[in-house]
Amino acid sequence: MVTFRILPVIENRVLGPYTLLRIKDRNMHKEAKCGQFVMVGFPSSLDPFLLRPLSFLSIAEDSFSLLIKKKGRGTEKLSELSVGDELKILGPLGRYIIPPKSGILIAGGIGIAPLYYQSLWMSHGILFYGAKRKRDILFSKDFESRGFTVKTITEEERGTVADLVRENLEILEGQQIFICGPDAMIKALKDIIGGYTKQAFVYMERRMGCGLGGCKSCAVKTDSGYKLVCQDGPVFPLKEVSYD
Amino acid sequence: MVTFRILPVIENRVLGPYTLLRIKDRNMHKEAKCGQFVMVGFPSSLDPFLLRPLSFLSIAEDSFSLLIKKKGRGTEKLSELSVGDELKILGPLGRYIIPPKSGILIAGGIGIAPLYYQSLWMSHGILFYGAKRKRDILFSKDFESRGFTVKTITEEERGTVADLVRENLEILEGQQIFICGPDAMIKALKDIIGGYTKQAFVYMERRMGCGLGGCKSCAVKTDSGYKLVCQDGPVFPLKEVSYD
Amino acid sequence: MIDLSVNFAGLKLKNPVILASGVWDLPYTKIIDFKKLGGVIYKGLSLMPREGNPPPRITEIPCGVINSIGLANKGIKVFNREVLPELKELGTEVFLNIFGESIEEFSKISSLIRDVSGIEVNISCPNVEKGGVYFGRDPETAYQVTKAVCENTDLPVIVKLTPAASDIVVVAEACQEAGACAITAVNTFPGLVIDIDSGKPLFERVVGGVSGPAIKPLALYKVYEVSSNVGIPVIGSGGIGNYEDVLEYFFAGATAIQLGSVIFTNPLAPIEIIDNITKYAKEKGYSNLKEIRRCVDG
Amino acid sequence: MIDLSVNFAGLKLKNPVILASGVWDLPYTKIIDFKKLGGVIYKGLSLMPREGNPPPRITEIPCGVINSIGLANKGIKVFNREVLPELKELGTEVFLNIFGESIEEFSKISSLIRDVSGIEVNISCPNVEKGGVYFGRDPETAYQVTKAVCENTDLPVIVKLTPAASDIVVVAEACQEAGACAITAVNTFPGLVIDIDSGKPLFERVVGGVSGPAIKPLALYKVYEVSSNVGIPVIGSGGIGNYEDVLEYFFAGATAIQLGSVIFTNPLAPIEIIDNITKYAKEKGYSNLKEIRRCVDG
Ligand SMILES: Cc1cc2nc3c(=O)[nH]c(=O)nc-3n(C[C@H](O)[C@H](O)[C@H](O)COP(=O)(O)OP(=O)(O)OC[C@H]3O[C@@H](n4cnc5c(N)ncnc54)[C@H](O)[C@@H]3O)c2cc1C
Ligand SMILES: Cc1cc2nc3c(=O)[nH]c(=O)nc-3n(C[C@H](O)[C@H](O)[C@H](O)COP(=O)(O)OP(=O)(O)OC[C@H]3O[C@@H](n4cnc5c(N)ncnc54)[C@H](O)[C@@H]3O)c2cc1C
Ligand SMILES: Cc1cc2nc3c(=O)[nH]c(=O)nc-3n(C[C@H](O)[C@H](O)[C@H](O)COP(=O)(O)O)c2cc1C
Ligand SMILES: Cc1cc2nc3c(=O)[nH]c(=O)nc-3n(C[C@H](O)[C@H](O)[C@H](O)COP(=O)(O)O)c2cc1C
Ligand code: FES
Ligand code: FES
Repeated sequence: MVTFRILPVIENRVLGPYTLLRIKDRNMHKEAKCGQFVMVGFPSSLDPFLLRPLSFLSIAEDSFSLLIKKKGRGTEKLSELSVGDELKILGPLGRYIIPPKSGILIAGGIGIAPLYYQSLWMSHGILFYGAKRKRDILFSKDFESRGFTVKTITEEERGTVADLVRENLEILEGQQIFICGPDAMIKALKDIIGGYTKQAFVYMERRMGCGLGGCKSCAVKTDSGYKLVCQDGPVFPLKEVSYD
Repeated sequence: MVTFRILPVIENRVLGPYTLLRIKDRNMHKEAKCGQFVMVGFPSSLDPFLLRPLSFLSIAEDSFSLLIKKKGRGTEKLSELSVGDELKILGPLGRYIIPPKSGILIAGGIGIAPLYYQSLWMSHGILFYGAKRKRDILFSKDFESRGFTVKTITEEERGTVADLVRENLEILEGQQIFICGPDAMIKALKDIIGGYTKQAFVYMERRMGCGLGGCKSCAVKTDSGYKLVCQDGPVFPLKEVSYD
Repeated sequence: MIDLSVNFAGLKLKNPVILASGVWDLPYTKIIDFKKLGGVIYKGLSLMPREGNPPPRITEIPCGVINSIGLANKGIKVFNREVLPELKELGTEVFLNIFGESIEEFSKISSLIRDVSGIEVNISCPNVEKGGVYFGRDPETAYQVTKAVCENTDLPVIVKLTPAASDIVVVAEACQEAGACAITAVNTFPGLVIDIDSGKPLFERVVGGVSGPAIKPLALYKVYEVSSNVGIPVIGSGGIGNYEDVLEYFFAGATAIQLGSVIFTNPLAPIEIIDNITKYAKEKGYSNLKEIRRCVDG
Repeated sequence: MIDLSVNFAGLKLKNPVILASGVWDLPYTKIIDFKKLGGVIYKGLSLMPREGNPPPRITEIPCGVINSIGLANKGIKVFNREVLPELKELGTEVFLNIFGESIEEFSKISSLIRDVSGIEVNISCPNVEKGGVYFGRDPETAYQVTKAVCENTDLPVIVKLTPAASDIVVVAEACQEAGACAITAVNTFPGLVIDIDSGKPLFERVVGGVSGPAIKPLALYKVYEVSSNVGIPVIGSGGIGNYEDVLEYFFAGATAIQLGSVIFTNPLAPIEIIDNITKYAKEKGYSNLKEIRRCVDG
């Protein structure tokens, strides 16, 4: 079941470089599964026009949370919402995945959002986590308190998450791996962890029209032709995703 | 001097069938004169696109007030604003008039807004005031406390403001008359008070683009060709306005 | 009871609200009750499968979207096998939007279509190298394509026109002469978006198709032009977002309407619009669409 | 110092930001510092005074406006006497937008123009019975009008084109051949708004001209088409609202740009845009517009 509703914001909190929005809703926790996302928009104005795809960060009985990085107009407006403001919410969307009990999560920047959500479905694992600056690293304690080993790296200090993974390649062996981050990072990781790709999965991002498999706009090139992020994904086997 | 600024709403109050919005501003009271108006719009969205013309209701040192009737999308959104929300404000606009010390005001419905503002520049007078329902009549006590005789009529009870004026024609003699209300009311009054029209003036409304005499969209047909509400008005001699 | 039904092309739709081609697919059954719709038009189908254009394929513009999908589809044969059976279960009239790069392709694909209510001929897509707008800009080619389709099917044939034609009325007349029983006006407007970071067009094919509220007054004018000059019914398409927009299209001469991009921003719009037309008719004391329309004619 | 100047038509503008014809008039000196502008184009002038169309003349549409002003103006003679002296004091380049219902009228009005930087020939207004788009749709008439103007003036002649032409490139080429030294692309798009209460078109003349952000991708595509195919400079017009839009127009090939409807929603936009282009250039380390443009060419 997918629903489209107007729901109120009940919390807007700055979290490092991002904004955490909590939205009141008693249904999402019954419907949403690991790997899914929602599309979010502004009621009563035609501009901005499209809904924005955003991963779940977490879901409680009375609400769900999103973690938002300011990128353009839509995310900027989202960051400025006040408690009581309303949003259009379409979801849950995307194909759910069955999370492994344990595994490896590799996050770059805002890529932490869906992986944090996924981690809530897991019992333990290892998180490789890269960001621009030290103060951008979020949730480390939280992950650790839930049985995750957290390995971080920042560009201002040392390098990218790809560097971090390269240094720790042996840890990956035999594990299921989940990646979320910018395209460049995914490409780099695809090269580095080639040998482990059977078990590796990636959360993909594409510009979306409908979020429901209708418009065919969220195409990702794979070895077997174009697939749709909103219908076949957002999680894809890393080895399928083609970067030529 | 005309300014264009982003200013915050500091009060939103329901007043009969209308909304009173108070906007924080320390300059308007120095700039605005009798008969003028502002144009009001929403920052950070291209929809609704145009600014909306609205008369002053009153101006204080730290703020000015608007009285808004819900008509379409723009006025609906204005009515829903919260304290702290911001508006684009362009003004003061229009040609100011020199208010008479005393005179006759004839208001229909929301037409009370600019006439209330004008009355603040006068020392006494008579107000003919028509509305749909009894509870739509605003400010009666206020006008009376400031030396105005108030004569009201409502459609649910007895008739229109034109009927009221017809019954009191003799009062109009030798007085300056200011009218604001829907087009049909103006037309009716033009017929009724033909003999007094040398002294009668009317606040006109037209759809506006710019508010600054640039786009030529707010044309009012007069005996000497089209004139512009935002530049030659909003107040016109009643006898000039042509309804053929 | 308010009767919203409309007749055209020998068909009776339960109401004038049709989902446009290319914006929906079967997963929408998860959110829309298709039985309530007047009809649906499936995504442009070609004879052979088409991959479509490389991403990005869509982006937002002020009050609308621009797309460069490139008619990605599985081809008519796979469609007949895999999708058609499910479409037949939707409980609404199903039309197929078809696309060809040559007149021959249009003939062939038409002869393979069965078990649907009608065909919408797409000679108006701006996102392909051949066919598409190139056919729909030229009255002579529009005539030939329409004729080829009509000769290969007994189904009602609707032709979907591009606003990029120099004179859309002439193209519509050509289609009528060739046997079309209705015109859809209009498909997307050609447009361009540039990525200012790279200084290059956002889409690999440069041009994209603009849709949504931004084009409403432009598309409405095309509907007015066609319906004032051409005898066959016009199905309006372009920027419709609510029942007021639908009324504008009726008064401009449209017999039925299509909803496209609006479902991106409100997937429930089709149902809300049907409900609101009913409510409007009730409030005004009309009992059917003819009476709504008459308020202009009379 | 960042040098924003642009050369075209033998002129040097201090920056590429020009106020478009028909949206501003002298009262704007109360709010805009005209000395900062690259140029201004005055409201369409005809030989004889024109009353313009009956109200309503404008209304809002999604992300834009539609107008049916009908070229209300006092005629060139009154203009020369009453308005021109004030325009000359503005401290910016002044262009006159001219309109005629016949080629002869264009000749006559051209010969009466003096003391300005150039002429913009309006063969693209949708809001009149004769002339306007009817001239701009047809390459042959566009040629003749342009030639007539060029023969009657020594001033630089810019021709402003309509997006309603079937092939805008062909019209632009005709204007170039006839002596135009620049093209403005584009004027408003023909559109329709219906008043659903009456069921009738809102404007007495039915059609209106659509402008504002809604048309930006459509107009940008026209600019791209013209500038990729025609040798003379193109001045971009259509939906520009901020400096990012201006960059899109540069990268699509525009030499300068015009601001129209944006001043309705933000009268300070012209100044803000000039400031923001300067800021952008600074941040990117560019010292003039050529370097900004080069980021695409190179
Ligand atoms: C499945 C999925 C999950 C996502 N989860 C998150 C999340 O949890 N937190 C978060 O901050 N971001 C997330 N994103 C990215 C987020 O959707 C974009 O940053 C956002 O759409 C940008 O909108 P904007 O208006 O700020 O940017 P603009 O550039 O102004 O947007 C213009 C248009 O492009 C689209 N667009 C631009 N960038 C992207 C992008 N990277 N991905 C998809 N669409 C884009 C917008 O949706 C909009 O339609 C996710 C994307 C996808 C596809
Ligand atoms: C000089 C002047 C002073 C005014 N003062 C007041 C006032 O104090 N209080 C008040 O409630 N109203 C006032 N009005 C009317 C007010 O401007 C309109 O009701 C308002 O613009 C409607 O906007 P909307 O978005 O609700 O309606 P919509 O119909 O959705 O608006 C569509 C477009 O039409 C324009 N429009 C629609 N109706 C009118 C109208 N009657 N006059 C001008 N433009 C219109 C809108 O501005 C907008 O551009 C005044 C009008 C003028 C010209
Ligand atoms: C993403 C997308 C895909 C489309 N695909 C098709 C198509 O395959 N065939 C077609 O005839 N029209 C297609 N269209 C055009 C729509 O059917 C519709 O005519 C157009 O979008 C205008 O209507 P709207 O403004 O309501 O969206 C597509 C439009 C969009 C936005
Ligand atoms: C109210 C109005 C009046 C206009 N008058 C003229 C005119 O007299 N001559 C002309 O060539 N263009 C005229 N235009 C067109 C504009 O100059 C401009 O080309 C068009 O609006 C597109 O730009 P924009 O989207 O920035 O507004 C007018 C536009 C508007 C909105
Ligand atoms: S967003 Fe429409 S198909 Fe994926
Ligand atoms: S609103 Fe533009 S001239 Fe009056």
